[in-house]
Amino acid sequence: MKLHEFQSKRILAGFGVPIPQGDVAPTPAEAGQIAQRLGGPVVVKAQVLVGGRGKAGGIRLAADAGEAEQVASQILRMTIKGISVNTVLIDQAADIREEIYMGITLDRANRKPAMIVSPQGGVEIEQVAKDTPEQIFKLMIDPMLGLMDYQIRNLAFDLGLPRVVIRQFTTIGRALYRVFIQSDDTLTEINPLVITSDERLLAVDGKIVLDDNALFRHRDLGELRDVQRQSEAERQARQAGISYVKLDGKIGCMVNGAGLAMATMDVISLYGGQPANFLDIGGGAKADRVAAALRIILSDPNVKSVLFNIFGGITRCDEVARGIVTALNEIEPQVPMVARLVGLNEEEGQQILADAEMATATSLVEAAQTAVELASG
Amino acid sequence: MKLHEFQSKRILAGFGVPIPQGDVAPTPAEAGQIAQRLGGPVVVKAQVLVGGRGKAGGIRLAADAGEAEQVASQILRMTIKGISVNTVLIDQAADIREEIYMGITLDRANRKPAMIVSPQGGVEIEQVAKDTPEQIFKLMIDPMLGLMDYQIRNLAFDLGLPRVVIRQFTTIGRALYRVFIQSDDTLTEINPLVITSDERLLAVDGKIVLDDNALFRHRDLGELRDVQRQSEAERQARQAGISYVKLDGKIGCMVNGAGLAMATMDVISLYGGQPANFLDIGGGAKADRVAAALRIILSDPNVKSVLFNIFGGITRCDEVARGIVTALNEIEPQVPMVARLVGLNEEEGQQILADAEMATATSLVEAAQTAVELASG
Amino acid sequence: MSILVGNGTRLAIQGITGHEGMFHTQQMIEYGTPVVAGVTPGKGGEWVHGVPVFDTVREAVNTTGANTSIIYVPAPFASDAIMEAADAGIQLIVCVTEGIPVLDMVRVCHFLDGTDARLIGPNCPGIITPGEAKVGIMPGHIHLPGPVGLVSRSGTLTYEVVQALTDRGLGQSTAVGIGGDPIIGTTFIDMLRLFESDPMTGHVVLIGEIGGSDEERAAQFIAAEISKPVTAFIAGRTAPPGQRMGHAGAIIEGSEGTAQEKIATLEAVGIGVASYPAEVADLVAERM
Amino acid sequence: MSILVGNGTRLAIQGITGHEGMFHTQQMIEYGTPVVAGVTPGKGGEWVHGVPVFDTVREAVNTTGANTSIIYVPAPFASDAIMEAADAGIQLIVCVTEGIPVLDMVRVCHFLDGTDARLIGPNCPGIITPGEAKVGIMPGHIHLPGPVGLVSRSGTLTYEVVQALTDRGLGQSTAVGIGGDPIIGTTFIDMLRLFESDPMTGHVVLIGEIGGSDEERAAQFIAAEISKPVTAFIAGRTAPPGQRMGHAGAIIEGSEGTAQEKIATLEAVGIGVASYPAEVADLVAERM
Repeated sequence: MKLHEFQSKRILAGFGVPIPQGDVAPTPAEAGQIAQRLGGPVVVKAQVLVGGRGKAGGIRLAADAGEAEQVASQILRMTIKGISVNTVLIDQAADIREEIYMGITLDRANRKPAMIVSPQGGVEIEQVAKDTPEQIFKLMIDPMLGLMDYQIRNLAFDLGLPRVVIRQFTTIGRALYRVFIQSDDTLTEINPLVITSDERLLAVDGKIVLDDNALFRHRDLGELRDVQRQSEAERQARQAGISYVKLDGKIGCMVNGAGLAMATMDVISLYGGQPANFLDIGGGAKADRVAAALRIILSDPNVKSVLFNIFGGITRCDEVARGIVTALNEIEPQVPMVARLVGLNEEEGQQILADAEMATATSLVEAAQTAVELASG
Repeated sequence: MKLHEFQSKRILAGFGVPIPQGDVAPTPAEAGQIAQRLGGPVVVKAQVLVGGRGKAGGIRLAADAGEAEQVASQILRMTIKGISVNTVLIDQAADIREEIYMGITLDRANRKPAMIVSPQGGVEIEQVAKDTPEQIFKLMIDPMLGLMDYQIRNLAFDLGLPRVVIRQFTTIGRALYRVFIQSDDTLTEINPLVITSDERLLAVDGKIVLDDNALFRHRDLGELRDVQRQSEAERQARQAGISYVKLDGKIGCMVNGAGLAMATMDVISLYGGQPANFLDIGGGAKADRVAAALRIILSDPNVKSVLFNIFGGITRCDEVARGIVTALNEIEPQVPMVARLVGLNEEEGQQILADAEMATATSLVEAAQTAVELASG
Repeated sequence: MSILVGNGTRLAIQGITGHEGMFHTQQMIEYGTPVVAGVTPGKGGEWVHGVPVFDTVREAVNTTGANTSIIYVPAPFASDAIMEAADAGIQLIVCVTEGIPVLDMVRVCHFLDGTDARLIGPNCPGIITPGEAKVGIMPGHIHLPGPVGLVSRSGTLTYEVVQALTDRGLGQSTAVGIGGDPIIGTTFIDMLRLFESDPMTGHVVLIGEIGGSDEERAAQFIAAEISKPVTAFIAGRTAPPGQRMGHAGAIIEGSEGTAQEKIATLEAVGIGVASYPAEVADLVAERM
Repeated sequence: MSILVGNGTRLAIQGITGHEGMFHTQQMIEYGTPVVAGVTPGKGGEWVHGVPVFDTVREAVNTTGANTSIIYVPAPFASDAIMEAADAGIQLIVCVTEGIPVLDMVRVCHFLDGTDARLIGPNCPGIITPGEAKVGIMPGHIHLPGPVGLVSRSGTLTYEVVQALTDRGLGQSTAVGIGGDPIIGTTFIDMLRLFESDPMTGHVVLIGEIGGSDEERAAQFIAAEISKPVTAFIAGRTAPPGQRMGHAGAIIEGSEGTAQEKIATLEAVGIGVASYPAEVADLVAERM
């Protein structure tokens, strides 16, 4: 779960990381009032959970409160990568001398958190890693011992930081790790961490990605979820415990199991179609979940056909089929569908679906081919 | 640094350990008011930092507020092991079915914290360990991984606890470890942890000993020090950075180095004397520290002679001697003294002391013998 | 004997009194797995499907000689259950539980490094040696004893491949789901090493998916150390970057963890990569 | 060569720019110790008594080949300094600092278990090989080269015994103060093992004090493994229970850690225990 910049920075500040003075506003007028209160030039920043805000014009400088209000009114009308901007952050503008990068993430291969720093701040770190890997300094953290001050100091000297900021850098590094651990993050990032012309460090932008699996022990953080900005489909999926990712194709799919769901998408693509979504309905396939999943899939107007791929395993296929039929009766979908059921009693299950006038298939390839045909028909 | 029972229990409660309702009072009247507020029978407990309060009559039951006030007035007049009782804790009386012990301490040999539990609560755990070692269950805690729930559960089943309290026991064990780590304790103890007749666990008595070396990161805990109950000598020693422990003998001693100070006490004893104190003045031996140490030693009216044993090492003995003379001139002590100085320029140093009419010795044995003679003379 | 589970398995079921634990206990017993104990703290003394329940794994091990455990414990308590099993001397721990916080798994893996225990999972279907023992939640009936060793990050996708193999008469020596989380106990490389030294395994099937770089490391390991033929399938060619595809570990981060990269790396060392699940069986058959 | 420090020592001084660090740097250089580097974060590029100062131990090691370090860093930062030294490849770390929180030392010891580094201290006077090198704060001039290996939990008490030995013409191979804290890096047993295998050491002197049970364990170890004669002194026969006697580790807890118990255990395995410090020299002389 990604947090907004202003949420991330507030958390960082709570652990002692210096951030610019600022506040969020949902309207241009409030943005202007905040700028007035802050005094001097400010930065107006769109709060949207997608990358590339800057390039899209979602981050702009304003010399005074009047200009801040004007700029905010423009940004609040923007849509960035399909997401409409509902809130702006007004931050006191920093007098920037240098921009560095500091982040902590999980290194899967080493099964440890890793701290990454770079003198190339303010740009995407993946790009720096690709273009100038020698500008990336990476430190494995022993998860049991934690991050040691000397390790952060070593990174500071790797970066060739001015002496006067090294103590601040160590304090910030320590705080970043505490945030990472205490809020169960998968990414905790300050980018850029700037050195101001009066030699202070300041976290001008921050990003926190929480581990969804750990939200049960962070009710407060879970509540930061940006419900407003979620699509209705995402909201419903989360509520029903269904994994759903919207894509751009025409073929909706409902699968049990994440790996099989991806493979189903791949096979659709292999046979010339394009999946409209990833959807894993999880174990079993009760009628109510099938119905919820179907509603979510069909809420996408691009969907022209739907493929059910259920590997029953231990579940009996006739039960699954009855669940599907119940859901179909409830929803009465207008798009054609094809189902492939495998598992105990699969013939019986397919018969039930055929009786409900649904196309059936015995193999995934056959089902995918049918779905592609149905979508283009 | 030992904390009082009420301080320890408040800290434990802050981490979620259930404690009886109660409050502290410096006067019988206030004790009565607390008992009134609590309702029902209460326990009135002397708050002194010595063991054996119970045997000394410092813990008594009172049926109601009137009796509480009366009992408090008796306890507040008591002196337990030389410490006068200034405060009582009034706790709601618990309906006790069983008393168990739970404590965490540092296992020096294994360099790890260890959790110790026993079904024999309410008595000194050292006594239980001596008399019925099979009633002691000890668990080493990996300091990097921390205490795991299953380990606490295993202890619960070792103790044969009733099932209904096992979850509470686990929660309390987890809290106890958090207190131990987060307040840098050398001992965190609940004794007894009682099972009430309605099957709740309750920490009826608690004890926390803080690591003095870690107080720099726990200003709040350092402030819990019971300044009132400290002797003036202890207070001065702490302020001057001098290690001082009052003993019962007649020969005061001032030594540089803890090991040498203990050895000096031992040699005094070997030659028939009894040390009046342990005192380590630390490195160097500047006049002001010598003066402070001398004042502390002489504040004990039992002191009949004083032995200086300074191994100069790198420090020059003439400097040390001049420091001692300056201190003597300032204080003008009325008891006889003997000094033994070793190190660079030791003859010169001894001459300076001899000129100040102080007895000198070249060996520790000689100095001790002289001090013993002086004290009995 | 086949690897990891078989006739020598003595299985303890952690979380046996829960809904899922009870159901799969019955399934595993029906398959013939030697289930010797269940564990649920506070329910010691009860019985589930004829299996005695203990309060602690320690007690289950001491009483029944259990050497393997499977965990059906809710995510907040699962990491503790894993460590409890390892501490009690369990040699093979299968954790089915999905949704364990990743930092909990970091801690668990560090803990396990200091023990002899092997963890499979979490968030995995478990392990089966067809005809001998099933320690997991996979449908037993689709399996057939035979020479193909199978290792996978998925659940139903594995069943799909197993079904295709069985349909062609290609039986399995052992099939293992190692789990869909970013941090797991047993990796592809660990399993490849075991299959390499297992005389019952003649061919290895590796089923990967987007996220991380385990498949890439496996490819290098296969090139260097594995003499047996390997066939692979990688799910997620059409997955978009930055989105979690169901499994916590199935996410393309930046340009890392794409199916394309994994497939290219596997093919570069000569491993056949199927374009759809059932094709795995064709590729295996070609090389048998 | 003698043990731990000698002509092969290349010493880095952590905290060289502090008052104590500066003073002892000069003392150690005067004694002939090869001091090659100082470390104070933020002061790299400065010089102290002709010794170059670096910002990090890593840089000091890379530039000067330092293999030993001594730490004069305030207690809140000392544990970090120890780990920094070990991480940078320093083989022998002497920590003089007093007052390090005991839980910090628990962490440090765990960290060091995973490295090749040896820690002496903290809260110790350091180590000297008379005539060769001094890595510590002890007065060099009282020492004399010779056959007696000395290990002690104290500072000035050690000097007292060294002085008595030297006065009798009994020189020292190496004298080590292992520190007065409850948790220390190198223990009596570690030092006994080194003295046993050191051809320059003919007799071992062990100076203990109240608190803990290191002396008792050392006694058992001596009985089992040490062929050289050992003489001991234990301070604190008159110390009361439950009171910390200066050193954080010098405390009798319950009935554990008394001098009487330690003396009895040592004598039980045939070790001569002196009744006052200078008597150590008499006992050693008797057995030479």
